[in-house]
Amino acid sequence: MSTVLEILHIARFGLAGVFLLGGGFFVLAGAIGVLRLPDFYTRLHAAGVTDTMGSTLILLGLMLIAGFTLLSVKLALVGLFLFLTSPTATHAVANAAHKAKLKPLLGTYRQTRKGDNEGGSQ
Amino acid sequence: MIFATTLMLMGAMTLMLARLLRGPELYDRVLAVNSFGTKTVLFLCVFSFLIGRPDGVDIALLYALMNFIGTIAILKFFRYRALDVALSRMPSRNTRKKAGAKS
Amino acid sequence: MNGMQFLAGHFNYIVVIILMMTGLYIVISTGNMVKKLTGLGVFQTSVFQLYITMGKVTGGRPPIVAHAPEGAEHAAANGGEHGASTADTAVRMVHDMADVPVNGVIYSNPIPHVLILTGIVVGVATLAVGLALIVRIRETYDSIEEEDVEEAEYKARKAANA
Amino acid sequence: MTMAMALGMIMPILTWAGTHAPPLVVVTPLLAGPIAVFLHKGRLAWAWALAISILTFVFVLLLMPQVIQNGHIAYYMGTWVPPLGIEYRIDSLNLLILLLVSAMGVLSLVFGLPLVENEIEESKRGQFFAAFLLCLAGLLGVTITGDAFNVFVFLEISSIATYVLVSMGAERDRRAYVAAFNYLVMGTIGATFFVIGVGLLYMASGTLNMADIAMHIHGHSDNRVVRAAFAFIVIGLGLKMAMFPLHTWLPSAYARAPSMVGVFLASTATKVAFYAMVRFIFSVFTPGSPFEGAVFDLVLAPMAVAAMIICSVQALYQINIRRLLAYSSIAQLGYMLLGLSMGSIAGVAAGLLHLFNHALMKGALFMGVGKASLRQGVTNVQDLRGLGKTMPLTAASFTVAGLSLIGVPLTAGFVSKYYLVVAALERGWWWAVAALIVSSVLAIFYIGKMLETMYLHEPPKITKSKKTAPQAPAKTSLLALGPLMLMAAANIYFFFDASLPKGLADAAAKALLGGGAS
Amino acid sequence: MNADFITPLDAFTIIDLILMLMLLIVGLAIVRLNDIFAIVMLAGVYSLVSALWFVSLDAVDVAFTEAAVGAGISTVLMLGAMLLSSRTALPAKPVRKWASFFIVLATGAALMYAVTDMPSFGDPLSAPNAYVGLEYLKRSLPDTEIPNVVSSVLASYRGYDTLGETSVILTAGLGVMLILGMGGKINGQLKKKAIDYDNADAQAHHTVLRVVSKMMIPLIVLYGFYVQFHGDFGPGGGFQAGVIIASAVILYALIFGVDAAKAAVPPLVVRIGAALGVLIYGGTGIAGLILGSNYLDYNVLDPHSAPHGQELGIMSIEIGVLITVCSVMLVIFYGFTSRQPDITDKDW
Repeated sequence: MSTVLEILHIARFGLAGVFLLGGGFFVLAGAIGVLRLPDFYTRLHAAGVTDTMGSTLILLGLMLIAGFTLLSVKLALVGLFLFLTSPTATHAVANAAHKAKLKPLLGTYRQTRKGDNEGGSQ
Repeated sequence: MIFATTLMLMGAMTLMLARLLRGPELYDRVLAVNSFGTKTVLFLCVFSFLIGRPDGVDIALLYALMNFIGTIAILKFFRYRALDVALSRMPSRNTRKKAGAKS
Repeated sequence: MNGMQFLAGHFNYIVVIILMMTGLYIVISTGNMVKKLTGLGVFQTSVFQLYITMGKVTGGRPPIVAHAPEGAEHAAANGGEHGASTADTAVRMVHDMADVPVNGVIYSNPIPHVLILTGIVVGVATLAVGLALIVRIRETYDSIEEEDVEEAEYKARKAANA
Repeated sequence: MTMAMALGMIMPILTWAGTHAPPLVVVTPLLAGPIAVFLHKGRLAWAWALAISILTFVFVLLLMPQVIQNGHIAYYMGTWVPPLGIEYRIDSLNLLILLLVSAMGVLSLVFGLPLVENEIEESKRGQFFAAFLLCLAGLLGVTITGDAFNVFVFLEISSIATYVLVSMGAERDRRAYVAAFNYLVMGTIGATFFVIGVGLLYMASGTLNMADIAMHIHGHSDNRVVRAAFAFIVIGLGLKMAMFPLHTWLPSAYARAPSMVGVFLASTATKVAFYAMVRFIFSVFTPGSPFEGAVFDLVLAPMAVAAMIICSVQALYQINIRRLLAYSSIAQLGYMLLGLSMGSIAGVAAGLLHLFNHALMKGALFMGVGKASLRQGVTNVQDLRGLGKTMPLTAASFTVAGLSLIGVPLTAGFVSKYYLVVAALERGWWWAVAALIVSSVLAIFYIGKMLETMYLHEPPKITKSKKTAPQAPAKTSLLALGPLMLMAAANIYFFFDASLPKGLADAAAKALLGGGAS
Repeated sequence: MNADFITPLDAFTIIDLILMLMLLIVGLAIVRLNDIFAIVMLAGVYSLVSALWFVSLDAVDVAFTEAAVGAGISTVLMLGAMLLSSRTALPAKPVRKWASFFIVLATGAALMYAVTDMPSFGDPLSAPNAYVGLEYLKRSLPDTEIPNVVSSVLASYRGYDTLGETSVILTAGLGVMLILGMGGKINGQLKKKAIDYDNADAQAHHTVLRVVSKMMIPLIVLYGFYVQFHGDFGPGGGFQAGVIIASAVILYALIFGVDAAKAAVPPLVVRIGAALGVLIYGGTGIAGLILGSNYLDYNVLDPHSAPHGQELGIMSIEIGVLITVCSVMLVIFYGFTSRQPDITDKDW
């Protein structure tokens, strides 16, 4: 029985390492994407997607290291807040840019709905 | 391992900084600031593990909120040129009553 | 203490001084009032960084003392005067601090943190009053550039004399 | 019997108040400020502010016997021993300034009612008096504290309150906002330089208590950190006290402020910053060391002389009266700085005496202008014409204060200038004496210009069309006349019996230079 | 000043170096850019990165405040003020550039001159770290039973400084009230609406934003109170909690409009709160006075055990600070959003 616990114990740190590095990789990829992509909307896409993925992976990794302590609860709370706010913020940025008639590089700028002069809600 | 992640996050933050400085469009800058904030939150969590003190996570939690509020303020500022207009109307009591009466 | 060790020891101060001077430069050189206040913010924040780098102790931890004082006796009478004049308390303190910091754990110096908490709040208070003034200046002169304001004043004075 | 019982009841309160007077001097106005925010009805807020400032003055008077008796008082906040806690240390130097600031607070409040009712709209008077009380608390806090960082905190309270009070003048003159903004930027740069200085001192000594710092850096006056700290504190406080090259914010700030604020600030704000510089230079740093000596002779003395001459010349060309008086304030500050830079007991005593007398002169002059503006809407020098006939008493007091500014014998100004000359000759600074004389001659010109328009010109015909200032009700204008006459009388009284200010100034100078940080 | 301490270089110095590099980049960028919006954003980033640096320098409380106040509230305030002004600053005139460059060079030289005698970084035997600082670390626990030495020094040993600081905030709140007023009439007539809110766009229901912030706001207020009462054990205290709770109300105002926020937290309550906090703080001090000891002495608050008295005193002043800071931040926000001159497109 104790060997299973030991294996789990060692595996825990190994798994945490994998999560952390994976998360780090995603965040770095997103950052490079934001820098190199030509147009606002593509950058937004790069930042939004990788942020959420990267943050979940990194926070999971840290929670594995922290184990069942108050610290993990705080990390979970940070994860929850990031999970709630960062997509919302990205949505809000996209909405505002769209309303400010920012033209995407490819494709045409089209109102979301016929006859709605300012572009309506979602 | 944690140290490697910290370095990666710092690299990502510097890239975001580059986008913030170069960003031709205004909204590129908004995007850069917002994602710089999220990456700082992650950096704070990982860094507080690196130095072995649990307090950095509190600050990360705080800045996750502040970053959201800042971005909403920026967007409202550019979208409506006013901070005090209601972004979305809460259905006031009489509309709810009307809706209630109708359904 | 050769050049490299000196540099390693004092590099923080040099960077903080450069940041301070950048902040001061922004405040003095710009004519735009909002940029002036931002420069003031940068200047004050870098002064706070000078204070905090002073207080860091190598290998120290944030000054949150662990609850159980393992055995280190505390001669402090609770809260009352020591009776000793400030002169020899200073000598006693410097003497016995070298060996065992607080119950075996090294902590960073808490005083700069206390001072800077006050400094940050004072900085925000000044920023708020400055921005309120900018709002009113903008309403009266329709611009927040010092040149436009001086121009408007010059015209008003000329009109008054004419 | 009731007398004994009453006395029995009062005595414990008096002794309790006596021992706890140091914090109460600052805390009463500090806590009265927030209460004043709610008193909307105009006169109620004014009455509350007046009562509080009189109470503060009483607390300062309670301090006097203790300081004169045993040299200095030390009061530990929260009973923590000094290097740990904050300590209030009062000796004859800050007692003199405390007396001055609280007395001017009471006088400007008594004087200010008609002016406030004339210039500040009804809804904002409660908050105006709250800001005034907080400014008073801040100035008293800077004067009384013995802790280096505490000086910065209370300096900020008084500065922010002053920026707000100056910007309140915008109802009368729209340029008040710009003046307040420039004052804010220059003041914050000054305060931040001061914080850098205190930080460097802390880096060199390890404590924040002034007496403790002095003890720790006594031997290290060649240490570069201590020298840099000295330079930054002198520049920071120089900005706050409008020392010559850093004075550009003061004229427009005092000219645009509401007249009651002008009266209070002209006689106290820069004086408190000057006190802080004297306290730091003489109590914390060692005045004897070569570096400080060099700074005295090469920096402070030339700045003082430059201030005396250049600002007096600028005062000549001013049209707006308050700007003229503001420039002459900077010139008079040059006198005090000259006294300080001599570094001798006689010099510092003369500088402090001039500080006391200047508060009387400038307070009376600003009151005179405020009183006249009630009747005739005075902003420029020409508006003063015919004041001799229309308001004889105000004109008389204004003349007495003007003569005292010039330093004509029979007035207090002469006394302090005389001691300054004596101290300068003792130091062998003949060029300082020459500057004193030139500056006094220039003062004769710009004061003479005002007196001449007052007495020799015809009063403006009060034509219906010209929008004259609303006639202040007779009762309050009498109320305003009282302090003005009192100040003018003080200008004369302190010529004959200068024992009180002179005694305190000499005791302060001896305490500073004689025993160092005794 | 013992000169023989050599600062060891380890893994953390690399992180410090990168943070310093970022600070320098942001500082120089603020100097060169003239687009005010970018400057405001860079100022927020600057104080955020310096908050990170404070964390690595073991100043956790300061990092907390700097992140909450410097990066959060200042950005919203700057936006509030910037809203009413043009978007690009005029470049500085060359003569002024050179003049300020020389002034800055002189001040910098004075500071560099002093660097040589400064104790090296992290030296435990340097004057500041070996004298009163260490005495606080030793005495704080037995005296006040509060682990977070910064909170105990802030509130009890140097409590008078914090009273001064709370009065600074009150003065600033008072100033903004006097200069801008808190809404309602501007010289007689109700505020002109910059945009008539009835057009189709304003009816847009940002359901996503509304739902998310409805979930977030109670959590933020709860977190604020956690920070307030957790202040004795970890980073936190009256200031940070006040700012967090104020930012929760500001978020509510941003989403549901300032009028809804004014209905929830009326300006009168906010004005009373600003004054009340300072009175609570001063009152605790006077309580010590009345119970026979010096001003701001908490030992006498509980006759049985002095440390408990200290805890009681520190708790009550932190609450006073919380009320004042929260109310003043709202006073300032109401003040900025109450002024609403219409912005011509020229500026936009």
